[in-house]
Amino acid sequence: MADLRETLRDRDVLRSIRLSVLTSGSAALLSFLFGTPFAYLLARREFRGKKMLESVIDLPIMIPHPVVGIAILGIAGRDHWMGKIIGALGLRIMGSTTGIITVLLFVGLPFYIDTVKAGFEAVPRRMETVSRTLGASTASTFFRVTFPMAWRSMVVGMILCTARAVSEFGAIVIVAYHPMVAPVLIYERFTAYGLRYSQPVAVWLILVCLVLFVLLRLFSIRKPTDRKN
Amino acid sequence: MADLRETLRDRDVLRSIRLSVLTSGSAALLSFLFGTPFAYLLARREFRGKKMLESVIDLPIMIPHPVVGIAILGIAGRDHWMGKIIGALGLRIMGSTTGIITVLLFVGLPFYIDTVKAGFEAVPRRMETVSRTLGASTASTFFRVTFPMAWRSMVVGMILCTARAVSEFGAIVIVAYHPMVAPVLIYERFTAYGLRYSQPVAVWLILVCLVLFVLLRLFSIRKPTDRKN
Amino acid sequence: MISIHNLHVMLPGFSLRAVDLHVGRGEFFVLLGPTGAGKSLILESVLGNVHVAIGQIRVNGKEVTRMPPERRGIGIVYQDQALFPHLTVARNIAYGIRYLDGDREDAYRRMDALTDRLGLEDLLHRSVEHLSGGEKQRVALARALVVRPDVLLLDEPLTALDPNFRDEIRDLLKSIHEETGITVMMVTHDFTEAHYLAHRVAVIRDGVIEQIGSPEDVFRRPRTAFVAEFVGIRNVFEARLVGKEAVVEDVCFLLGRPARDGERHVAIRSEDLRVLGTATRPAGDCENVFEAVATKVVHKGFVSDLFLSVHGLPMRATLTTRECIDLDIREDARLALSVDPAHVHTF
Amino acid sequence: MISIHNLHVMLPGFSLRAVDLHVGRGEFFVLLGPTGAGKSLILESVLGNVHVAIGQIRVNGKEVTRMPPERRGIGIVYQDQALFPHLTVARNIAYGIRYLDGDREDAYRRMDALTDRLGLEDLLHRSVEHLSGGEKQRVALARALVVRPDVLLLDEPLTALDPNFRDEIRDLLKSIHEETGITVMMVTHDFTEAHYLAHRVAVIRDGVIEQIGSPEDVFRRPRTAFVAEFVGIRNVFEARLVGKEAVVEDVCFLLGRPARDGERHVAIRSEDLRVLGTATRPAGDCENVFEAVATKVVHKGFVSDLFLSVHGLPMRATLTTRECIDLDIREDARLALSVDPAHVHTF
Repeated sequence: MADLRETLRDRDVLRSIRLSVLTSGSAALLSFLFGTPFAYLLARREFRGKKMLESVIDLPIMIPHPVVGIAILGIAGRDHWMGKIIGALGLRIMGSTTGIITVLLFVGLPFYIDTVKAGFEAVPRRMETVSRTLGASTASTFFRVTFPMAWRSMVVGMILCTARAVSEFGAIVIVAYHPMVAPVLIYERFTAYGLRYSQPVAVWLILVCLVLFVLLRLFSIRKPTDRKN
Repeated sequence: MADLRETLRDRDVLRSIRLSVLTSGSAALLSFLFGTPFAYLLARREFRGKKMLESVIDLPIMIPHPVVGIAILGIAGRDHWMGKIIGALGLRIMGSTTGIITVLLFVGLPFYIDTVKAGFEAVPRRMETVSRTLGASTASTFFRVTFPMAWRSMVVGMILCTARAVSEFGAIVIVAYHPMVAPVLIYERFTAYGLRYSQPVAVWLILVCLVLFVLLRLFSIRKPTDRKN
Repeated sequence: MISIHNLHVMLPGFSLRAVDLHVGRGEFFVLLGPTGAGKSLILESVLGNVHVAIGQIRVNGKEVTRMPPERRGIGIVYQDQALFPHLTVARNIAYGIRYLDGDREDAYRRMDALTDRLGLEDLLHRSVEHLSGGEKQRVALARALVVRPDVLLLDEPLTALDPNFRDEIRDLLKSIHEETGITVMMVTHDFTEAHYLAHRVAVIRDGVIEQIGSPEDVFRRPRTAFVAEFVGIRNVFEARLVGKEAVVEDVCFLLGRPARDGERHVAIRSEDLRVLGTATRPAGDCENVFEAVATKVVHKGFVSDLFLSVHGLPMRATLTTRECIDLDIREDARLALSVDPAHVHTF
Repeated sequence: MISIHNLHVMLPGFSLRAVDLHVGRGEFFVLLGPTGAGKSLILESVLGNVHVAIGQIRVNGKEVTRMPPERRGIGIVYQDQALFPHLTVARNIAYGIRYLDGDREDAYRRMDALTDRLGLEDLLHRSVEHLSGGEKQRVALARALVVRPDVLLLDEPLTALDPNFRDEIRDLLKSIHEETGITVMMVTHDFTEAHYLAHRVAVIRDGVIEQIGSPEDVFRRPRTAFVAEFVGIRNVFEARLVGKEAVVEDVCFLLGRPARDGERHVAIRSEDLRVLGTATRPAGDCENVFEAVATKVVHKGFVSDLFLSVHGLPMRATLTTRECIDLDIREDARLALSVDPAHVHTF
């Protein structure tokens, strides 16, 4: 316990946890912005190559994290056309907060899209049809029917995305050892000073995860299904 | 391409990929053995603290991987009663294959249990009731009705578990830097020699993941739902 | 034979309270009630799928309340058939044979006879997935019967079927019951099915049995307003009952027998109202001939509904459309109406 | 007014082929057919939810084939109501008002009138979740009508309701249609509903329209064996037709008019068979009086089914139970049977 309190006075620990939370939150926000229309498209439209696209989205869940980091560095490198665009925009991936957020978006977005897609699919199409026949355009229908019925899944998706991002280590350690997010700090403490010194930081990070976890449970509680007779 | 072929002649690479596949496969097998009855229990029985238990199972998905590694080392340490048991059994966690499998089981089991639980839940209880009324015991019913209808989800669960395990890095790097699994090797090559030297290994590991991914898609294809009129 | 004694089942938000039922050997018994009344819950209790808080259940004299389903000697056919999708029709039907004591040969002979009887010979090697609803229901029936259960439970076996299969399966249930003499307990929300099939019915509402009796009894002599309306009696009124008279607003009905103490309702089936003709007859105070005005006439194929106002009291009569046309009954027509005092039911 | 011209819709495993339909202004039109026949697909085409491969759809003269649903002037009520669960009853009903051109005040007055008419005043501030099926259906109806669509589509609006609500909503649909004079196109698989509600019906099978006509017409004069059986004609036979005679096995039916070329079936409704009594009358060769043996008598409440053998030909008659008892018809009784030549339908 004394260890825990002392750790809180450690500036590096506080800074790394803050950075973890901020970058993860940013990734969740970006997921919301880019992922929502995409999830809607996947839930409502049929098109050629849809199965393929869904597979590609799920891919980051299965790729080893250091490989993810290496892939991102490869793409953002000077030899790659995307790297050139990124460079021209004045952005730096390697060893920067931008880089961390990019990594976290990459690993977190699939969780967001899968969750929100399921949320949209749970809104019966008939509701949207009814709304359309009553005069609402596609956009009005989205905001007056689909969104109010699916927003919960967006919150859940953002929490999942944040949680996944907070716990990311393998990809970040490749792309940006510094600035140091909490998992990297824990790793450094472990390798430099051993198990004992890494544990207090680990406990604090777990507490952050637990808060997210409780939020998740609160929002994803299903209504008790009606008794079937 | 030349890089890729050359990498294949590298004994360390081959050994690390083989170790990755073997340890991940073992974790999947152990998940099948321990996870299946557990998933059945969660799908079919109501009991006090079930919600709590489900939360605990999902927890490893959200905890940062280095923290997972630190937790496992903490528990397996000589100060902890579980560590004493493990020691008395002659098992070593730190820096051993046993340690790697333990870590992979820890991170992979939740995926297996979640998938198989959903698989069991998709078998209508009425089928089991009918089987019972026809004279079959609980065990016969499981093997003649529930298993044939749910085995697909077990295959999917094992593939998911393997895929998750193959891609694990953050927890393994804490518990067992040696013997070296593929993601750790990639990380080492990256830190020691830079991006170029880590990429060929990364590509080989991705190929392993892709095979798993294709298997997953093959087994989790849903039957086309009947047209609703 | 099924005996249910003082059965209590508690679920979150719903409970069965003090259910007492006795189904005799070879009887076709129907549990009747609206959706959510708890009839399926009684079935599940007999099956052994729910925790029985208080009470006993006996099947053929054997107490089964705490027994696992496989030892109760019960067969079940569900609304959705619950056929095993990974087995062929033949393997579905033969599923229970291996658990039988005694001669297997015999069981397989019985299976052959059953598949013949149910017209399933040509389907035996088919997958169950692409069968029609009626075929599925026959397979489910064969599967349940081949192990010769003491008791057969049917959970809304006709509800999910297309109307043309419904009649076929209903007739089949009746004849199979007659041929095998098996004890049957069926759940349905459709009174016509019950009327056609049952020896006795129990009407259930909110977990409590409101009335048990022969279909004719429940149909003719409901004991509560709920039962009366449930069995399709359109004319149910609160009344003042004195001696052999029942007074509803300005109308006085003559009864077949003196009213009993505590009775406060009259119920008259719409088909028991006879239209004597369009000529008006002066209605004496209490001779069960009434002057009525037709407010609406609805032809529904073979039968027609006639909405009437009898001295301001809204009533409804059912006639054949033929009668309706022969008597030239139209809206606003003045009619003479009569009802046999024996058909004025009080409760 | 809805015109559908040469409509083709292709889905994987199913297609609508060359559907032509015209629903007149103010007409109540019913699409009738078994599950999977494609009737709902026609509805979805009118709504604009499926890709129309070939063909045109017009609503009130306006070509809408490629228009988005919100510009078609169509209202829809679904079987499952599809009420917006996050809105109160009032907000559900008022949902479409903001998209109306013209006077909003007027729309809100109309909404008040509608909620009064449909008995929803007391529910306005309730959540839609705990309403009964009948209440939900009335809310869905109000929601669709408040924006005054040119055309109202009803997708099996009675199917999911409990039987007691079913009659209520059916009557309501009829009277609302009469009061508003709106054009209605309804989908159902229940012929009785169609018979009660429709001006005209179209019978659909496997994506193709088999017959269009008044319910009476389809009921009395089906044009195919499928339609005949679908509308509940129990006696449908292949026959040799010569002049005013139809010969089925050993039985010869006299027709009301000479048979037309190409006709090969006779159909007789079971309720058109009249039982003259249990005394046997010698049956002349072709005078439509037959000698019959009752093989089974089934009482079903108000009506009874009589299974007959007419010189070996299995037939079925429907009588009122009263008649059945008055004539003392039992199994194996010998009967004299007649049928009006005008009721012997050929096709």
